Amino acid sequence: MSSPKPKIAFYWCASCGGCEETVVDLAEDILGVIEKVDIVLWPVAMDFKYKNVEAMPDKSITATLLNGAIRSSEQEEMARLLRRKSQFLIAYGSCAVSGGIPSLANQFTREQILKFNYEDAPTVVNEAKTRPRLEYQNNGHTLTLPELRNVVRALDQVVDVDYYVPGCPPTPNITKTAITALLEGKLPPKGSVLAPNIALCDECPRKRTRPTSASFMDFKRPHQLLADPELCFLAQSVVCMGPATRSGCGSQCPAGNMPCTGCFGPTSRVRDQGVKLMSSLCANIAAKEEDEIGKVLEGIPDPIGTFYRYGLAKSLLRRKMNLPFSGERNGHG
Amino acid sequence: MRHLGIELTELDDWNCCGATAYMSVDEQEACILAARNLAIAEKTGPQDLLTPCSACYLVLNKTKHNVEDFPKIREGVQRALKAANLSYSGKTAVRHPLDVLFHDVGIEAIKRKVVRPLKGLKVAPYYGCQVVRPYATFDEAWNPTTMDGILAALGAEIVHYPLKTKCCGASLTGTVPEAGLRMSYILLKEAVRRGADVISTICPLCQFNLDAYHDQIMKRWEPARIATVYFTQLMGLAFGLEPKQLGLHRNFVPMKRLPELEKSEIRF
Amino acid sequence: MTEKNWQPRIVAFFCNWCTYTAADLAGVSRLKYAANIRIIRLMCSGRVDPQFIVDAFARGADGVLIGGCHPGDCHYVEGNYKALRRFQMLKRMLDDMGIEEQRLQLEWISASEGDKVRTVVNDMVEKIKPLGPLGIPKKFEAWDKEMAELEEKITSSEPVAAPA
Amino acid sequence: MSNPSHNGTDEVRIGFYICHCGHNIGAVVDCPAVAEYTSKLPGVVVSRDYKYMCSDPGQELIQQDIHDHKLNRIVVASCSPLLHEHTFRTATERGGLNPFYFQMVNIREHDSWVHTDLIEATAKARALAHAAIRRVRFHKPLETTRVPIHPDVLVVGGGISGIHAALTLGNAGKKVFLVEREPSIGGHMAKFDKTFPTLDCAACILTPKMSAVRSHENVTLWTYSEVVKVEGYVGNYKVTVQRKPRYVIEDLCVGCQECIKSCVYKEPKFSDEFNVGLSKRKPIYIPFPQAVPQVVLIDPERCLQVKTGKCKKTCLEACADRQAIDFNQKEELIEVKVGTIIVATGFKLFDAKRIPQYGYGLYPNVVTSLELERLVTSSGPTAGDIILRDGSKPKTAGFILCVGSRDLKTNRWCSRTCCMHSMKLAQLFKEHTDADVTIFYMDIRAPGKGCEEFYDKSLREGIRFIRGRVAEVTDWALAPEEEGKLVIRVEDTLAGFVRRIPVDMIVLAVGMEPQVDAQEVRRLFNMSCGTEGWFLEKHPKLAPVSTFTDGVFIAGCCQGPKDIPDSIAQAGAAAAEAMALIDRGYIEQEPNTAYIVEEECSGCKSCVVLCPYTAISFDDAKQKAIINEALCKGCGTCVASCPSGSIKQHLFEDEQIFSEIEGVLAYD
Repeated sequence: MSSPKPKIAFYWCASCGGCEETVVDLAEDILGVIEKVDIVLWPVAMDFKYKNVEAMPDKSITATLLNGAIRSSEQEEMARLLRRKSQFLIAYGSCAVSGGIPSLANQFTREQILKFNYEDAPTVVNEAKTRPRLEYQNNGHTLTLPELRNVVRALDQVVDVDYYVPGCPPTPNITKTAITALLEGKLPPKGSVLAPNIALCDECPRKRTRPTSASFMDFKRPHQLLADPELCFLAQSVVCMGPATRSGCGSQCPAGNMPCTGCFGPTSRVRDQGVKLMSSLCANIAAKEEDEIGKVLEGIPDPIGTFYRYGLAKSLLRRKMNLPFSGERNGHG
Repeated sequence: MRHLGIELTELDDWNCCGATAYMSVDEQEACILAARNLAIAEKTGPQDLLTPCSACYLVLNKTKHNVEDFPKIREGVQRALKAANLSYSGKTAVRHPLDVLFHDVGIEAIKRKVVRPLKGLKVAPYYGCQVVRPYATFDEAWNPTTMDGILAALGAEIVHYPLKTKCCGASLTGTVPEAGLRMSYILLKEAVRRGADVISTICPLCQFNLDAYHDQIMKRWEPARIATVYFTQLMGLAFGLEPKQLGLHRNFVPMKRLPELEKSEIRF
Repeated sequence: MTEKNWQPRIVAFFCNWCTYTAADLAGVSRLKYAANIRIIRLMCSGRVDPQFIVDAFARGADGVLIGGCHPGDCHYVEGNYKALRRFQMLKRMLDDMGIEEQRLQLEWISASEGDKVRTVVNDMVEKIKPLGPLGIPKKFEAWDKEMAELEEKITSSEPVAAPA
Repeated sequence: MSNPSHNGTDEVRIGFYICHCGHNIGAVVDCPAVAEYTSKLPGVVVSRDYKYMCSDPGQELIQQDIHDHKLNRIVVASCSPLLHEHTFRTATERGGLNPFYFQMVNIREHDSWVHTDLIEATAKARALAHAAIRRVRFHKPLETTRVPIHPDVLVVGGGISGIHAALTLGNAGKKVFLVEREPSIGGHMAKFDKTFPTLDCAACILTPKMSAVRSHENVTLWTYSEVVKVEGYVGNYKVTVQRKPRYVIEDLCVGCQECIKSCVYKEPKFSDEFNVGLSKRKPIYIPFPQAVPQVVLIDPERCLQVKTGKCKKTCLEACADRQAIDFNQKEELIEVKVGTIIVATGFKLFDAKRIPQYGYGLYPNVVTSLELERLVTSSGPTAGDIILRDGSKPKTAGFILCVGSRDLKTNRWCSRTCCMHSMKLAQLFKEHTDADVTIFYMDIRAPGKGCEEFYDKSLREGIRFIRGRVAEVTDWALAPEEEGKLVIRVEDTLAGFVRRIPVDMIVLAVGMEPQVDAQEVRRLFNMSCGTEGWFLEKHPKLAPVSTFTDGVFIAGCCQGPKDIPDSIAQAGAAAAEAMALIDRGYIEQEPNTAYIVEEECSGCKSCVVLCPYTAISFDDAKQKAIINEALCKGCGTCVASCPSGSIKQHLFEDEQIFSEIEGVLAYD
């Protein structure tokens, strides 16, 4: 009797759906995957209910690939549930690994976010200033909505995570490698990031074009120049996160004439990707006088957005410090 | 001043600075009195406050420093000024004409204006005690030289005068004449002994003490005549202004006639 | 430590050649200064990885002080300029993250300026006191409390572990 | 977090020791309480407090514990690591461990000496100890590297200190380059007549040394030269020396001075620097009769030929077939390699004009002590006659002490030599003129050997001493006996009233100041200066001639005011320190170099430009950065900058520092 096929679950939390696309992007390879595994949960493609999952025995799912950041009570609950039901919980994609783009919201309060999205955003027409309510009574039924958390979290800030597959989104290639390793039981120690532990420059086609002796006279953003398609972005004064970011993506952005923005996260040797790249860039500024240095630094108008685009939740500081913290459940107004 | 292109505005409704005497009676009140002038100056405009009197110069500067350094005095001054609908932020600079003439106008500009060089006139430069001490703002406290520079530019001969920063007796002349007059006497005698024709002062009180009490002093001790003028009077002479315009006729002791100056038919 | 007798904790990164030596000199000269500072020795202010600073804040520092040689005097030629450039950027980033600028200070203190160690430390303590504790570890705890209720609910509803 | 240990199998076993340092630490830090606290920290096996850890029994305690308790990490909380790190590393090594399994905690200089509150100081000691205990866990065994040392020495400054250092080294067989800025060596001492307190003739004791250094086979003497660039590090300095043109070829000139006699200027016309302006010289001149080298030079600012190209060049004729004069001489740059450097650049005298009330520059008969020194010298401008500017002999003289010393408005320090120097000059003054001499002093400082006796002698010889800081010097006479004299106004603080003392001549005992360009020189050699501007020694007591830059030593007055015997002693000490390095043949370098883990480096090249020592290069074949550890000085700038954390630094590893941060912030 052949052993039963491993059970795999895919789930999404605060994400854009891009990670799901990657799974689809495995193209014909996905058929190979499907042959070898049973997909027991995949809300984007198949219909499952919470109850179905709850009914599964604990640890009955071999592995869950969860993408998206955790920013609502519902996502938190699902994360906990899937943790219980899975042998391996894998943070899949930048949002689950390190908070991703959604965690840039950690610079704002919940109230600021709700107010903007339901009232102030230029595309919103909402004269009654209606906001989603946590509870609503209708015909004797109580309808509830999940609560938006004050803090956007990476998956491992909510539950224990076994492995990390970074990327925004993770490339089909590293996804395949991760799933293969999983199926073949060739997994590295728990807690590992399933991407090469070396920075992107290692595989960047522009690597050889960076001079060893240049320092920065200024910084430019990609839209401020017609980028040379072959020259290292740093040699063109464009902030490129490549030196501080894991490789494994195949250098898709530099190949598409855009600098790396850091979605694969730092190497295991770095605790805070943002300040670490900042440290390297700033040390290499040519200016010596405070004013001149300040002028050069003006070329980076939004350092948090630049250096922590995919990882504010997992940065050492996690969130803006001086924001009022709403402990009330009715924070939804 | 107009001759050198400097615009002067008289302070509207100015009051006595209280002089140095009041400072030693009640520093707080004295500061309020002086600060009123500073406040009016500030209201008048962004210019510096010019004061030709060394005592005023000292008192106003001291007030400025006190207001800056001592919160208690600052509060008192601000409260009093507020009552008079005035305020003082510390912006107005207190300047002495010697400072302005030396540093703002400059020796070269002064030299260019000279039409009648004071050749052969031996001048003892006398600075007095209050302009350079304790706030040596624009000149050296022990050996000031700015007036020496201006007088030399006028063509005068500078007499080495080691008493240039000694006290003239100031208000002692009025209160304890024996002491005050003696102090003035020492100054006069030393200037004569060193061959000076005239003493040039930068303080009206010094000028007054040395000039007005001259005869009384000479009667008491020994006769020796020497005139004392305010330094701008000498500048005016060199610039070709008439002695009357310069008020030289109001001096008690007339300046010695000099052959070179006589030729130009100047009479004192 | 209660709120009442709270004292700021300042972590200092001093370069071996100038500032650390100056702190030694302050000691030899028996100058007295506030006991809030904890000095960590590095060879050069250029070795101060911004990660150290952020980590110090994240672990509960109320202030971080970097001490290096005066510009032009770096034992390693230009390490202090590198520190200055990183400092300027980090200050902006900390501001964006809601950490007051007084909490991070960079000072040039030469080996002979024992007295400057005293004034810098005392001044910094005085500047930070009115800001109150930064207390990031406590903030992390407080933030995570919003998960506690749900955690409780789930834990209590959790069935007896199914047989493997 | 990983839990490394020294051989990968054993658990971490830490021994912690806190030193009372007598009362130095013990009186402010509750040492037993700290030891009690640390004993509960993870990994700590032994935790003790002890009276003096640096004593032999203290060190033996560590060794014994390593043996008895199988310790593999040692932490000592005591004084500054700059003082005793080496001591305890050695003790650790003697106990059988790698010396770098040791970490030191500074609770004396950084704690007990700067705080008074027992509770606060003890809390701080706990935090610092905690940090070290966490840190030492991550220590790794390291080996010191040995760098060979170049045996040649550079001595900068040809005053008595530099001369003595050069001679000492030369006599020991070391090759020395002696560089002097002025055209002759000799420095200030060459200008002195006699030296206190023995009154032996300065020239008689200095000139033999000057000629000895000039003719020494191991000493290369470059006068009229300056060091313009210093590169490298201890053992391997590359120094560039600029030789200014003398317009006279040094090797050809024999010092006959015929050229001077035949100069188109028949009379000396220009102020003579050596005689501090008291005499005149010609455009072609020899600095002073005993100058070494005995070579003339041409003042390019004064010489008609150099300045205008229009001169009869009578000097050329006088030099005849020697042809030593070369108007086209250009400056020359010489590069030498040395292993050690002794800086002995001396001092500058205080400019007495900065105290206008003393009338220097105003009254001609107010002179400085150095000017008087030139007047009493038999080879000076007056052939030893002390005369007033009008040529007459002074009958009375006053010496004002502490001019530009012990004065908040000018210099706060005591220049140390002026009391003795002035007494010497006063004695000579009396000897030469039989004048009445009064010394105005604040305190007489005569601490050297034979100096107090010299003070006694001065008193016995009838020199009058008035205690008080002189208020002013004036020619304003108040009494007939003051007419034509200089009047010293002073508060006699022993008699308690203000006095006016008329004298003919006033001598200002001007103090010593750092050289005008001390800051530039300091930067050149990467030294530190104290706030006053004197070069800073590594330790005021234990390393008085060393600097914070290894291999650079200081001697003489550039370190602070001192007399000739002290200068010589320092010069000898500096020479000995240099020789100690040279004779060992190598320098043991702290193994704090940076290194790159090849498989971690992505080759982003961010680090290459950062290294001031060009220790980082890029391997084009491998496309990785590599560090030449021999060139690395261990600043760690590249480590802090490596964006992927692939550059690390021995002794200052990231984990070590993170754990220190964690430790100092650990809540009690």
